[in-house]
Amino acid sequence: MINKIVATVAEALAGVKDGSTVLIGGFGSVGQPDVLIEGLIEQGATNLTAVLNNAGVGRVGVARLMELGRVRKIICSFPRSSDPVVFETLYREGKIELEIVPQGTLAERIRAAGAGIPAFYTATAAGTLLGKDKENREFDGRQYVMERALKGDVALVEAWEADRWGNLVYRGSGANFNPVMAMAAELTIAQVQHIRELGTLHPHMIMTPGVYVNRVVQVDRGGDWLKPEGEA
Amino acid sequence: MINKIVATVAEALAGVKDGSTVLIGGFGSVGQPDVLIEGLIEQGATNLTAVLNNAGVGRVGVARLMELGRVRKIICSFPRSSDPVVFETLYREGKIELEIVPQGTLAERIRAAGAGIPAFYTATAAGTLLGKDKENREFDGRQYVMERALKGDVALVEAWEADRWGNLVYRGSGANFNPVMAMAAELTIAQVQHIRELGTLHPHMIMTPGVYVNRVVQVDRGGDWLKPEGEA
Amino acid sequence: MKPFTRDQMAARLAADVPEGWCVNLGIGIPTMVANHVPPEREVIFQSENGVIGMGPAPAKGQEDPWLINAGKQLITLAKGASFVGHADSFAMIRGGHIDLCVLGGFEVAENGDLANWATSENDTAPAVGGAMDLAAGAKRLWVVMDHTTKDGRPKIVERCGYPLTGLGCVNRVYTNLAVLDVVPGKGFVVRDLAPGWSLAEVQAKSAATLHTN
Amino acid sequence: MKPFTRDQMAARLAADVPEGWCVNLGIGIPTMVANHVPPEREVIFQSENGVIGMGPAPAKGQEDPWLINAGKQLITLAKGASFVGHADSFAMIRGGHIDLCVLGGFEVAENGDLANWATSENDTAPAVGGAMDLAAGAKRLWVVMDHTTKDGRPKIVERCGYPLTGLGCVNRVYTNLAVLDVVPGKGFVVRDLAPGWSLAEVQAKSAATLHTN
Repeated sequence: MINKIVATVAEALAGVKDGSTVLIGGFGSVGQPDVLIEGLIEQGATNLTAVLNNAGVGRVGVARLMELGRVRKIICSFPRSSDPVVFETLYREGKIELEIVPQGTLAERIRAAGAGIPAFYTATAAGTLLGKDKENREFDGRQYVMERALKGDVALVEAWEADRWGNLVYRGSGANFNPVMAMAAELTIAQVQHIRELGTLHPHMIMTPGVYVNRVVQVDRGGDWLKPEGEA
Repeated sequence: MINKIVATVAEALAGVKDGSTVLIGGFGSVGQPDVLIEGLIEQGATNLTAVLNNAGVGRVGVARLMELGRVRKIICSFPRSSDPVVFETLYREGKIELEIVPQGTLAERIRAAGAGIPAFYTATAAGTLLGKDKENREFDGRQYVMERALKGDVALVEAWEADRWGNLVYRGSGANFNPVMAMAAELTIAQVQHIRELGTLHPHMIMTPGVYVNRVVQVDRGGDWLKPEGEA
Repeated sequence: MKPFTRDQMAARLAADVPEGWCVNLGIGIPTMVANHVPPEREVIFQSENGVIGMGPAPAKGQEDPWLINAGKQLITLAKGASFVGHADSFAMIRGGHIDLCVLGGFEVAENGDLANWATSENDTAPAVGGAMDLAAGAKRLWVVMDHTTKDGRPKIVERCGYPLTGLGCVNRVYTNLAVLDVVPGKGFVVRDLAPGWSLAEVQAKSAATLHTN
Repeated sequence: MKPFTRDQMAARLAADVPEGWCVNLGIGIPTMVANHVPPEREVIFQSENGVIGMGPAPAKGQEDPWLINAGKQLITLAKGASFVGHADSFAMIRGGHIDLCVLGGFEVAENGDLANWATSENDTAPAVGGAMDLAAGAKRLWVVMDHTTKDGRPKIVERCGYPLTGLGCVNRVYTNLAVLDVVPGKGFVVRDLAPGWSLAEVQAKSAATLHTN
């Protein structure tokens, strides 16, 4: 019997190696695998490259991971946030490397890794600072830059529901980076609010087929996060 | 009020120009916009480039369009079918041009057109006849070919449900080429079995947002095609 | 003689958005544009994080923590809304399916160049977000911004001094003093001036020629 | 002394598919593999047209015309099935997420090259379908085919004569006479022979050396 459900967060994160590239889903607080990030802090892997949209807020989650000196490099589109104190301090002190990637290019580079596409061209960043050290090429009279696939060793994703095959259903705006990140890592770990019986998730609602998922752990984020969909 | 629903198939196909590249959804008989293809036959546009997976079956639909001499070129992955008589005759007589594209490359080239990506690399067809006239390039020790985006002037797609915004919900294996084709044409026309009130389609079931759709026409394909989902 | 307020700038821009457009609004004044589109005029608001069809802000007590926009504000869904993931959302943006994107700006140049993400080449950790994707991908880009910086330096310029967000991408600028079209091969063309302002006065606050048709 | 039947070849291959794999089956004998995986061993069958998790063929009268596989046969869904569009389906294939692909073949070479789509460079309208994507993308490619053509010409060869589907992509071949691993740098290594067949007999029907470990 296929069963990707593991009992604990520690089990979910077992084996993450030092030096890993870790893709971290979520946009703002929605779709963010916060419990898995805490688990990664516990787990201990270091010298990580973190790939996510922001660079952490306050002193918790990814910011805490950085503050503990466990992140060598961050690849993101928007290193600012409501409270980017940890990242900004480390960056000023030269203790963390930063690669800024336009948000759509970031998503597409990750998708490319998942889809077996080593490189593609985009007009995004052509003629700008972020495009100048890249291969530039003209197609049909317009300038494009070549972007490379961005693959993870590990992906941490969040979803609303899962089954034992690892099929994932997202809620609200919670998909965001999660589906492409789930595709693009050697080891994809999902934290979910609900485990459902196999066959009860609607085949057209499953945005991430279980084929992309290695481990699922159920978490209770509590509070508003647990209200049924559509109920404010 | 946004209202993309048109009353007749003729209205749906109005303005398709001679020389157009027409993307035609469907895989096998499922998700095939058969009524729109009949409408295109009526409509009269000629000198067309048809992009679809097969090259027509029997003497109806796309095969009929070809038999009438309206298709200059066909771009497909699988020009064979259970009854490819029309295509094979025209091809033997040099009356139709053929571009064979591997099926996944075909889907990805169409997606690229919809996604603003002028070109990408894939290992598919590297080292084969279908890759030899293309730009070849090595990434990380593996050979890839560069493939260009494939854009349509018109896309004919099929879906199970739509609303007046043009949001589309597919049924069963009916999505196939339809979602990417809907993204990749100047004029996207959908034939659907059911029109639903705006707001009644589930936001996570809508695989093609109406943003990609220009016109929707309701058709009755009759018979088994109309049984509710899940009822065999 | 008073310049437009932020709210008035947003309202002025909103008046030019026709029914049926799919519109992406940046953070700040651009977000306020949605409040000024009358509900009977259907406009589809798209957000980079994969929401297509945002409704008005939620009433107090009706917030759903799973529904946010690209500015991380809580939102509601309009009837007809749908969700996609980030790759599909930016496919929509990059592929030219957004009829209009509205962004803020540091500078707009008469060749349509936009600078809105970094204030120097050595900016420590500038935050680009989705601005470059939107600038390169949207069918139309309208910028809404004050006509000058707080210390009076013109933001309407011949060539941008700050690092670019996109090349030749701006079609129109809504400032607190004027509405300017960016016409290829010509430059800024005045569509509108704020009530009580003369062309000469607005020109004096600009570092590029303002044409009148 | 009888070679394996088509059904026996499919069964022989099915015995080697472990629980949990995601498997794509080509048209013909490969499709028959599914019938030989016992229901208690969960294997996820993927089809290029976007079905992930196919069940057995539908019972008479229970056919759903909206559910077909890549061979255009009517199918059922397994519990846990999901649907994606063609681009996402081939992203899954191209991206290396299919544990095993099973295809038919015209020729397999000792360097792992596969020819299975065209019989000459001048083939009129050869039909490639998804074969090249599967050959390039699947984690493992097993070929199931007769050991020789109907007129006795070997299909196990040193180098393919027909146009290639993919380079160095085949990991194993199941024929009606043998099961052969394709080992990089070495060539064909015999895993199994059909009952009653000797290595010498099978070698005589092959145009490449068969190694025994």
